[in-house]
Amino acid sequence: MPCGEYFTSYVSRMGLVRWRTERVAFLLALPIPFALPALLDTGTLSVITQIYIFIVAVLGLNVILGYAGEIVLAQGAFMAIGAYSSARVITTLGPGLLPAVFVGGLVTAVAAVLFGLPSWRVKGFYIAISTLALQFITEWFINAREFSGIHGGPQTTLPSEIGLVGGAVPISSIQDTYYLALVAAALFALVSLNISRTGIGRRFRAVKENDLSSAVLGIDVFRTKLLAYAVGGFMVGVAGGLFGFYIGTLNVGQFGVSLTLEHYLMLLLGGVGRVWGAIIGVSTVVFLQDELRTIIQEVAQGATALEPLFFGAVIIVYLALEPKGIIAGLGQLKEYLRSWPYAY
Amino acid sequence: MSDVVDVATGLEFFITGLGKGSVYALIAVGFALIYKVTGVLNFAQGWFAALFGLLPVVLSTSLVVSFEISPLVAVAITVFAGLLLGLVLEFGIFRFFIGEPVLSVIVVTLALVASIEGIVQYLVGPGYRAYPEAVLPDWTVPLALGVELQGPFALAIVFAVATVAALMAFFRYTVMGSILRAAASDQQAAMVLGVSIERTIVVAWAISLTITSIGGVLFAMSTSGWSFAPYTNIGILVFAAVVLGGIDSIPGAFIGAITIGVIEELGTGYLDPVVAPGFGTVLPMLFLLVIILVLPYGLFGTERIERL
Amino acid sequence: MRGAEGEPPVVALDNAEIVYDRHFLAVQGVSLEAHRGEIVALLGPNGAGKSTILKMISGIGQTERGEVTRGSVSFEGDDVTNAKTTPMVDRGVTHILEGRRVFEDLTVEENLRCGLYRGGRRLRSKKSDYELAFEYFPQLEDLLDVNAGYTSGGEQQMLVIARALIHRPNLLLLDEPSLGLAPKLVEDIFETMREINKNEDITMIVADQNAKETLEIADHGYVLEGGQIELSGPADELVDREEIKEFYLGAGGDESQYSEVRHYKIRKRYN
Amino acid sequence: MAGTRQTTGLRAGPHVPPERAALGCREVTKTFGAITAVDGVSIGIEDGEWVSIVGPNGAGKTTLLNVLNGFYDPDSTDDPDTGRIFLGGEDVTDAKTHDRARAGLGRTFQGLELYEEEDVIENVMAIRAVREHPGLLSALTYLGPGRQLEAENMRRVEEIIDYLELWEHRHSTVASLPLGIQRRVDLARTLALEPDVVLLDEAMSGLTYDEKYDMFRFLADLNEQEGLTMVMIEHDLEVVTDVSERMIVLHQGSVIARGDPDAVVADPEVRRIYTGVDE
Repeated sequence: MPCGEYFTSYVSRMGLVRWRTERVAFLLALPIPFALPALLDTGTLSVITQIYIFIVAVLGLNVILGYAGEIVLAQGAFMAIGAYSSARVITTLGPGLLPAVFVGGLVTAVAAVLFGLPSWRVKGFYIAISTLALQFITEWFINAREFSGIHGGPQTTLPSEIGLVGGAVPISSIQDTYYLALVAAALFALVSLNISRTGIGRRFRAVKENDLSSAVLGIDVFRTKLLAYAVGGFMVGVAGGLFGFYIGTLNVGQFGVSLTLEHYLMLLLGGVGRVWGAIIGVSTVVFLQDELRTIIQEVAQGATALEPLFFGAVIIVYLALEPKGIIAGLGQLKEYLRSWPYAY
Repeated sequence: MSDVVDVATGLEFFITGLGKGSVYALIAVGFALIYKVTGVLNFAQGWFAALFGLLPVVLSTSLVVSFEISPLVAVAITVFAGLLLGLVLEFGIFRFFIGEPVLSVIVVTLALVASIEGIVQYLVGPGYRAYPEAVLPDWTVPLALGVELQGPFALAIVFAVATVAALMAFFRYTVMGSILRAAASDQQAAMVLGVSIERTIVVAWAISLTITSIGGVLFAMSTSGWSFAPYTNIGILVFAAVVLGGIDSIPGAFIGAITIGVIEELGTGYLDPVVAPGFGTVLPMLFLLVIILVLPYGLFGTERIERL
Repeated sequence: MRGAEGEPPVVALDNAEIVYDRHFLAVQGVSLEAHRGEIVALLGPNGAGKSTILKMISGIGQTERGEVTRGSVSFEGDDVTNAKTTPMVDRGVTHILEGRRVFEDLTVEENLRCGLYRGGRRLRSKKSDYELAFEYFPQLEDLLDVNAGYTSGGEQQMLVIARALIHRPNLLLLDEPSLGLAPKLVEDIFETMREINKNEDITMIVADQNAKETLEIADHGYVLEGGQIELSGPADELVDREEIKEFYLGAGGDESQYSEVRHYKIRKRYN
Repeated sequence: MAGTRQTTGLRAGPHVPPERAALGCREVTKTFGAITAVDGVSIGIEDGEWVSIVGPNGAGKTTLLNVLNGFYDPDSTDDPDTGRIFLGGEDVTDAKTHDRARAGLGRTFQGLELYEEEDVIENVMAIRAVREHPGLLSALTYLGPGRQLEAENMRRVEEIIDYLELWEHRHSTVASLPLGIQRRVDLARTLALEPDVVLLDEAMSGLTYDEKYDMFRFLADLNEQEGLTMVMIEHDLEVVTDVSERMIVLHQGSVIARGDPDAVVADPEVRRIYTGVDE
């Protein structure tokens, strides 16, 4: 830790950017994401946009799984609910993208709370499996044309140009979407950090670490869990709405269990419960998938179907080496360097 | 007259449900066994079943490489492959995750899901593959009102009942059974009694995947061929079955699976036309959610008294 | 009872240094010996390294990323530094872990049954399987069908000792057997341990907070502090040492000091 | 203590009527299947008192605490006057565990039950957040009153940490701390609730003399200066007789003796069951 700097108040000690070096690094790094559209081709830009959107989604998952410790296997369903409800708002009411995405987030938050009701009685794996059941039900519901009146049909195409609010500030190019996603990712990263350093996040973690003693010491466990579902669900729903606009045409297949798996991999690979873990995890996985696709295509044409196999293998090997995720690995490296050259 | 037909239809739905449920039971028992002994929630269970269901096709036809092994031998090899894969998984993967956080292990099984999907897509794609005639049973078991029980389902019922009975006896009466449960309850305390955790996990995976392979093959037989999508459904239905029975109970998994099978079949038969296609498969899930709220530990799970 | 002349000690640590997770130094330069038929007491405050030493002897410490980085551990004359648990168990080392680790979902009988395996083989003896256990802990016979998780703390402690007993060890490592037990029970259990030690010829190393009771049954004692041995000697001598009395009974010697607390008001630092 | 105590026999009823006690229960029973853990127990703890509960293992001491703080529901009875629990004069039998905690009932745990992966500050802050926490919006944005409140909570928590002499461990992960410190963190956590009554479930178990002495220093101070009511499960009879004002002996789920600690300890029945010293 740097010497010579002292905190003069609790507020400054609890700040996010506490040290001078951190402050300088932050200011220097700040312009980089904003400069990227000028430097990169649209393909790469599109990949990074997807990363931003998934960061929002995985941060939402992190609130439920990483903070509150609820193993919810309905990430795909949450994204779908967010995407379809904001699409429905856009196609029927046309209030602009932001209000629509906001409504999508709210609808998802409500759904997530409903999904979380079983946590009244059960926990752990029972929650995992009951939410998986709800994933299954959601997919079936959206796929059923009989309910098109509610969800607007299993395949919905969104207009390629939408105003941000009403007709104002039209969003159409990938650059526009990029900036929108960037702002969303930064905003929700900040919100996540705020949750984690305030009483809300502390109660989430308390419930995750020891729900029994938490209840005895005054934490309303059920309500705390539902709050996590609501906040996390909202974030995932917003990500769903943005993702819907990003891909243009909604298809239930994109919101299946495999999306849940993917987001779990991202979060676990990065480091559960850590905002930077989510960000690093999403970036690593998306780039890894992209790279794998390219490499496989170069090495063996037609073997692209094997991509998931290699993807799975890479993850297993990584977790075998560093089961707590990249962030923990970096932490250990830091610890090692700090005490180097002494072993302990 | 129409009454008799209706009763017959109902009975047929019920019997088919029973048969399907028994297939699910084999896969569900494999899942419950792994959970009971190693504490791993194997989310890849349904996908393993798919892999095993496909294996006889690969082995006995010239689908990928020209094996042209006699179909019956191919089925035997598949079951043996189940045992072998159990060993490989333990030695190759799960051994490295002993004592690691549960979530990491869950992700490993999720990664296995991805891997299996990759292999299957590479080998055959999502399409339907007919099973070799020679392994499909051409007999049925006649029941009342002209309803017949298909051969594969009859086999599934026999296998499932035998497996569950054998496993229950194993856990109840043998020292090895007690040791497996002890290792699940407290690894360190078991280790200082000389229990090799590695060995218990090998045993669990080998038994589990052997049972799963039988289930995977019988399911393909019951539809006279193999295709991927139904197995992913099974993968999820099996979770419902296990939770319904109480996640750590072997007989619970069995009865849960039978219940799920029957509900699914009756739902498909009677409610699909009324609500929307596919409602029958969703019905067991709705049933599961109700059960979880009413009976948090499933029908047979051990209720834990929380202690402080 | 005492090991014959020239016979190597059952367990000997020679200048051992134990490190957790490659960076946390738990025990430093500890040498101790336990001879055949002895009860050795390991005393000292929490975090002094008592459990760590037991865990490195039984090998279970490796599952917690512990490692003997310097010095050596020997068992019956052979070097077993950093040996794994299974071979140590095969050689007759049974470890009773801290915190009454019964298998909660199993019945008492099934718990005992788990003690019947050693070295991959079922143990056979002239007596019936659990007779040895009931000899010392007759209460357990009535509890055979009860789930171990539902038994009381005292019964659980008896169960883990009985389970270890039918495992037929040469060396029994006991970690905090008296933790959270009522005084009468502590007395009973320690007495039973002494009997077992005498009758069954089992060498024991007992790490316990309860210095008085432990030294009463022990032959030899070691006092650890901060990962190092501060004091050692025959148990009957240690009992009378001022340092021990002071450490466990407070500066005034025999009389307890807690009553002072009632009249002692600490200076408020804040508020 | 006020001199209102009635001198009664060791087998008499509660010292204070439960419904008027700081914490009390009337004829509470708790069974688990065939096992009766607590059998018709009535107690009444006076405000500011320090009471010890002793008894052999399996006597139902921890279960009694768990019933008192609502972790277990007592068995329901037909008689509306029995099976009731009172906190500060209110009937709280139907109140949830967390509501009783907020109403001023703190608790430490035999098995610690700390948030092991978090550091000491986080452990205490988590429970502090039960007492005072900003609204959702304020917390998400970390603006305005939310920020001030967090800083204020942090100040209070630092005070508790200072008070219990935990400075050097503030940023240590709880799992890595020795038992003596962990027990103190457990106490710190419950103090963050600002309770009126604290249930101490073997808060000294496994501690060395010095650690016990320290713990008592803190508890005695809290009891005398802050008027905190203490209900303590403890096996060490020296501790019990030295510090507590009254003692309750449980055996097989029932109260077999209660009253002045020295008198209770001298009771032959208690000696036979509990201490094992025959005279």
